[in-house]
Amino acid sequence: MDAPHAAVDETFRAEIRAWLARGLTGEFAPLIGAGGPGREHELIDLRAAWERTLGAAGWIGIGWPVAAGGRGASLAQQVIFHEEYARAGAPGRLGHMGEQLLGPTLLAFGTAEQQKRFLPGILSGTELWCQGYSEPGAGSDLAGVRTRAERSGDGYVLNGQKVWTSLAHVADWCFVLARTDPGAERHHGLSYLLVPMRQTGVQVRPIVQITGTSEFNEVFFDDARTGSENLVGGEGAGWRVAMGTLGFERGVSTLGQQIGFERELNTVIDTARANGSLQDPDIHSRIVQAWIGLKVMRYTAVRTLASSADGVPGLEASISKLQWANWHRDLGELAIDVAGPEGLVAVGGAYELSDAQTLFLFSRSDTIYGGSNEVQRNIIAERLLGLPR
Amino acid sequence: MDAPHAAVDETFRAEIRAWLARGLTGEFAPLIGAGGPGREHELIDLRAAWERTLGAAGWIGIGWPVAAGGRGASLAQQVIFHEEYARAGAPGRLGHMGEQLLGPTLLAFGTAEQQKRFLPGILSGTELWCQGYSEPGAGSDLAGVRTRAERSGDGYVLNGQKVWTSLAHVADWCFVLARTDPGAERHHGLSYLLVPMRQTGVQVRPIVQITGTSEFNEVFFDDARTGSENLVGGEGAGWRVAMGTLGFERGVSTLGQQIGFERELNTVIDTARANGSLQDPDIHSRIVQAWIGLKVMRYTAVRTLASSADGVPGLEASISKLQWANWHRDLGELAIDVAGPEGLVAVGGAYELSDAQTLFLFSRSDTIYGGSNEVQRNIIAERLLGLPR
Amino acid sequence: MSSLDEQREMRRTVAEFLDRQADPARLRTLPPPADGFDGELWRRAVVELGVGALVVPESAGGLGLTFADGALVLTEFSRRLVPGPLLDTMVATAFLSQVDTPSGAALLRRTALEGLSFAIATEEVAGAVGTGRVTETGAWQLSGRKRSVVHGAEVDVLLVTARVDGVPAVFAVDGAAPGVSRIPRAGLDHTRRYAEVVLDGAPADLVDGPGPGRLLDLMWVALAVDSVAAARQCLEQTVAYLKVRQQFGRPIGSFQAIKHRCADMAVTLAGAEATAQYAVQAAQGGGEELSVVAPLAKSVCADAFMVVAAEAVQLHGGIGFTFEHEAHLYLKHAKANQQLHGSGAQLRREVGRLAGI
Amino acid sequence: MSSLDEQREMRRTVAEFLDRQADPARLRTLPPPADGFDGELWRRAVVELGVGALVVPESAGGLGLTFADGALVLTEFSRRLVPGPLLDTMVATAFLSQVDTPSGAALLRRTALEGLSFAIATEEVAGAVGTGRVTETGAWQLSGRKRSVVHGAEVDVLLVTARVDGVPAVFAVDGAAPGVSRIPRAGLDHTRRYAEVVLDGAPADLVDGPGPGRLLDLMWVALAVDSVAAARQCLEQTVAYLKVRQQFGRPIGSFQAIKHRCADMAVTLAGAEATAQYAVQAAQGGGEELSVVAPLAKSVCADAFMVVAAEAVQLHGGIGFTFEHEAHLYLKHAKANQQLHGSGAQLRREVGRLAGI
Repeated sequence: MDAPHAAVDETFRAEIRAWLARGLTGEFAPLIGAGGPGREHELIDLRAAWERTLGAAGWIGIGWPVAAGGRGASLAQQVIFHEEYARAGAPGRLGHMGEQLLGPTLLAFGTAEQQKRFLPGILSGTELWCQGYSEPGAGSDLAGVRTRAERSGDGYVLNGQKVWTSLAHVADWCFVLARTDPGAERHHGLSYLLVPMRQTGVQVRPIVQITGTSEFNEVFFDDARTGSENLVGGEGAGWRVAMGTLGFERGVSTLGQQIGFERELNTVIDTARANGSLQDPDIHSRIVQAWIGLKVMRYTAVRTLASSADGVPGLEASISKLQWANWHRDLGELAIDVAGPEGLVAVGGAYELSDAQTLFLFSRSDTIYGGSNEVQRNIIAERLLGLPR
Repeated sequence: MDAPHAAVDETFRAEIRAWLARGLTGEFAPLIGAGGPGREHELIDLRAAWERTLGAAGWIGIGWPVAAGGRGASLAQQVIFHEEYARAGAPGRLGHMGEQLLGPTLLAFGTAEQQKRFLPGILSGTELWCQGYSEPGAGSDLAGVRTRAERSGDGYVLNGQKVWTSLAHVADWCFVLARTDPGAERHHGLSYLLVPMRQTGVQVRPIVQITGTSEFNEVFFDDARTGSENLVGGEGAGWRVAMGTLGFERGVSTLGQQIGFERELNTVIDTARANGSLQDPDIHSRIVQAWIGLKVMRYTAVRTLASSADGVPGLEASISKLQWANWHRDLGELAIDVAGPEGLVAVGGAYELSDAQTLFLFSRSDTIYGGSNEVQRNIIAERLLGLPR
Repeated sequence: MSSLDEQREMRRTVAEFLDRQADPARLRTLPPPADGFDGELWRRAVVELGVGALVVPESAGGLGLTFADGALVLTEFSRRLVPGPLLDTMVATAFLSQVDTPSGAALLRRTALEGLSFAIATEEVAGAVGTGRVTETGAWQLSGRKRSVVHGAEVDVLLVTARVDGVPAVFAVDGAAPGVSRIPRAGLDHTRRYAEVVLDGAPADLVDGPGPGRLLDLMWVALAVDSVAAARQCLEQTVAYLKVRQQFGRPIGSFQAIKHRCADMAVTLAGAEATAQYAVQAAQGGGEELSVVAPLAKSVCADAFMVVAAEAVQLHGGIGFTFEHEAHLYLKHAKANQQLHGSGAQLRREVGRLAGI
Repeated sequence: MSSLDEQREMRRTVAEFLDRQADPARLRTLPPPADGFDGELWRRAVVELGVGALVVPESAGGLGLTFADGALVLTEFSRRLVPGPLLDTMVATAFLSQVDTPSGAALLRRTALEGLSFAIATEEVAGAVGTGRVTETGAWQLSGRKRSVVHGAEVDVLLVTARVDGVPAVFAVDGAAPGVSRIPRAGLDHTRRYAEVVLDGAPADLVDGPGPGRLLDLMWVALAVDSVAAARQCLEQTVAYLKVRQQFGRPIGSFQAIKHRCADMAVTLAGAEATAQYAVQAAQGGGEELSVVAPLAKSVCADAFMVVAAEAVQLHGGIGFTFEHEAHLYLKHAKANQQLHGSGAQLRREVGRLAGI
């Protein structure tokens, strides 16, 4: 009744599990539980080293074709990788933007030269990427992008501002949606450009968030430059390329994500048991509901994976996003309610927060970033149900 | 901590209480608990006689000016009347459309002749009214009215259809919103006409509703006629007149309505205690929530009454409508859940329903008729909060 | 009969049959007492399609479908709210297929041959009422009372949970046997009839095997399937209505508040459908996991159905409140699905208990 | 000081003072440790407006406002999330005004004269922790531990609930007395500081009268007032933002789904405001009804505030998630209001008990 796994998959599972158990020792031991949503500020240098170690061992891009440097791993094996990665408490990935978003985009829309230039850096964990989509004043409305990219000699000059850019301060490159045709509106006249981050025309400013820590950034392009060889999919094709990315993930990391959720829920249950709030019928009922909700997400992910051949990945992604964002936000509120009056007090002096407090606060971003609940509902209503605009 | 009542008001309370206690005996004894939402089909003839008895005793239009035939009763006394009426279990009023809606409309917009012609019939309980606003294809969108009224000789000829017309089958007259200027759109070109129901051009067809009973009707105007003296507020002023009616009630009947709600809730609690479901923490919690919700509605009504001088009655009515409609719908679901598997079975052979079943089903109309939840939310968002259209 | 092609073929055959025979308009105009139980349609479906014996093993003369394939057929009935004993009959025969008593085998053979129909009488979440005792001849007799038994007066055989020395067990009781009184009662739900069943020393066969717990598990899974099938139809019908129905000069479905509510329904239903599908696989697999998944699936799916059906009434506006329109049929069926064989709150507590919370 | 004109005048004076002194931008930029407790502002408000003695009787040198008029002043502080001890001080002095012990009267006089500030330390819903005992000299000493005491390290006097021979009672403890340890702790909520208070034979005055139940009732009503005042400000600010902020080429506030959510917030808040107002009247009246109305009001109003504050973060989108924007201050304050002095679920059960359900 698990995700369908053959015997060969179990061998694969044993391999990654053993590798992670060995790998997360010694210098990398502090990485267990580090990074990830709400903790992206943690142990950056060590996590960068970890990326290179992962890459050297061939654990990046395992689902990519062998010809592109991947292992051509099956969907089931990709799921297993994510499950085991989560189970081991391995750290939040600094390289996931490159591996999950840019790599597949280049495989689908990039030229042979672009693939040759950029895929090895992703696979080896030596070049890190960030995503330049959202802008102030546009929010979840990607078609409202105003960052301009103008032709200049053999390249482009970019001016504008991006926001909610995770890991911009550690990234070497950014894939940017910019307007190359200033006369065009909405999703016309956009282009998908790869822009080096380490140049004077690019400034990164961290955004201090509700938790008091920083994980998202503002990125300012002020006459930033990139070569014309870094245009993906042709000028004006930016919307098509960016939208194409949405369907790539196919939910392979979802079950892994849920293992992290389960760990968080178990912590909440343990706290409730320890402080007696589990005896409160209201808390008890909410905990059972959360447990059931996690199962429902699991069944949904299993079904999506089993049917991904004929499913519509973009729409399944919207359903999954709403499901987990709401579930996780509710878990955050449950965690702080279980903590009770004690949860009102910071752990340390300068706004050092407990896990429950961080969960409560950071999960508020889940329903906003990566396509807000409102945008996901629009997509489902219009594209899945076919309701008129 | 009750609604503010002076000593003189308590005398008034004693008077109406005593009168009702005497009145609801003998031939009128069967009326206790009859009529009202979900029960409008009950004991029509007896309730018509009751209206005349109420009228003869001067209990109709008590809040109207003395000059117009009322008692000029204060807001507090009107509240008391409704409270005592509800407490006594007196029957659902057949005359409330005339008393609560048409009467005040004529007092505000009617000519002296119209007042002289129609107010006495309302006050004596001898002429009953129904409301001709909603239409098929327009629903809660009053500005979408298509019923036409054309000038013809010294009057108007009406053609069109109304729906959700309570008590149309017993009413003598209908106040109708009709389009007198076929070229005008939306809320322009509408007129407010008083139309006699007892004519060949008017057909009433009961709508069988979710409960299997009928309380609402369709009304068909097929060359129905009325005199030009029955036009209220002038041709084309229909929207203004109809909207003006919205603010008339000022919530005086709200506290009385809540006494009925309290009775329903107490029945649910009694059932839950009797069948043991009160021990179920989920049911217990929902019952306490319902009890609290009723108190919140009570406090809201008390506040509205106390501040009605400077409040905006139409908006308070929208808030109150959403509050009680949702509360009552939830109570309906609570009632059927408390009843448990036994509640799945009809009381009698031919779809004879228990109180809990009727409450569950009929309360589904609360969020639809009289301005659906959706329309009320539009009103609050745009008129109270000032959000843009 | 488990390849994808065969599944699709069976499902299509059933759908075509129902499109011909069980047009919703026909079902809504059935006069009492035919409303709530369409005996004629059931007879035809048994004769023409063999639906009474969907999951009866081929060795006993049945179609030998897996539980999952049977659930696909049930889905076609459920989304049309066909009033009849398919759900209980499928649950009963799936249960009996796991029993290895002679009486169980005999019932299965008769089901394949004669088209027996069944009702499951449990009343309590995971318990049993009534008592069984062995007579001097060694035969079982049951005494007790079951309320709200779906189609209890119409079906041929009742599967009854009862206690023997305090231990719950499952018995088969012939509905026409002496000592069995079946008092028919109209349902709130027009797509089901109910009966109060009074057993007074009624002769009974012990058909235990996996036990009453498993019988309830199968019932819960079947109700989950029924719920999501009907909810899907209800949502699709509502969305179709919202696309054409105009208000304020635009299709209602173009109003964003309405769209977002539909999207929320779609998300809720997608989760419930995945849950029902997973539960069906668990029921077929028969592993330990079923005891958690079954009550979980029933509560999740029935609640999702209720949400969709209630929103359907609201979003249809006035017309959804009429007897003529079918929206109320879904609302009433959904409420019954929530109540039958244990409420959502009861089942969630059961899930919590099994999960060690 | 109870006519409508005087009320309005007082409220306007306070509003103007706060507009000058407690500009939200200033409050957000207070460096630690001034965040969470603006002592300077409090001192000025005491000196210039006498806010420490709002409800202290005129006979004791206070302003002699009714509880309802005091609540209007509190509203002005609350909607600006002014970080300071007004709420607890008002509750404490209202409570002490109902006590007729010499020590109570002395505290009231000192509050009017010296501007004493208070914190209420209860921790449990309707109970008390710690123990009191009488020393050989006839004086009271308290020992025990209170957690999450709001501004517990900053205020002058602690009103502490404690048990004497198992019976709960209220004591006043000088924060600077020997035997009192106050361990300051930063709050999740930036508009409050907290302390763990450890009493080890601390000298205390018994200030009982109406008892700890009444003290909690007053605290609950004050938290209800604080909640609706802050929620109203939060909703208004959000609506203002939605009117100007554009997305997809239109103001966000013109999207119907957003409008309907705002309308639902407005309805929820309207009910909560009426409830808080009713509770204030009940607190002033001092009748029996208060014991039900107070916990009811606290749970209803804190929950309404949380709904509004959470929606405000969501509807502001990304900016609402930043530290710079004030939306998170409301969210954290709302969560604290839900938790302090009893959770919503606990208070609702208390209401149910009192209502005989």
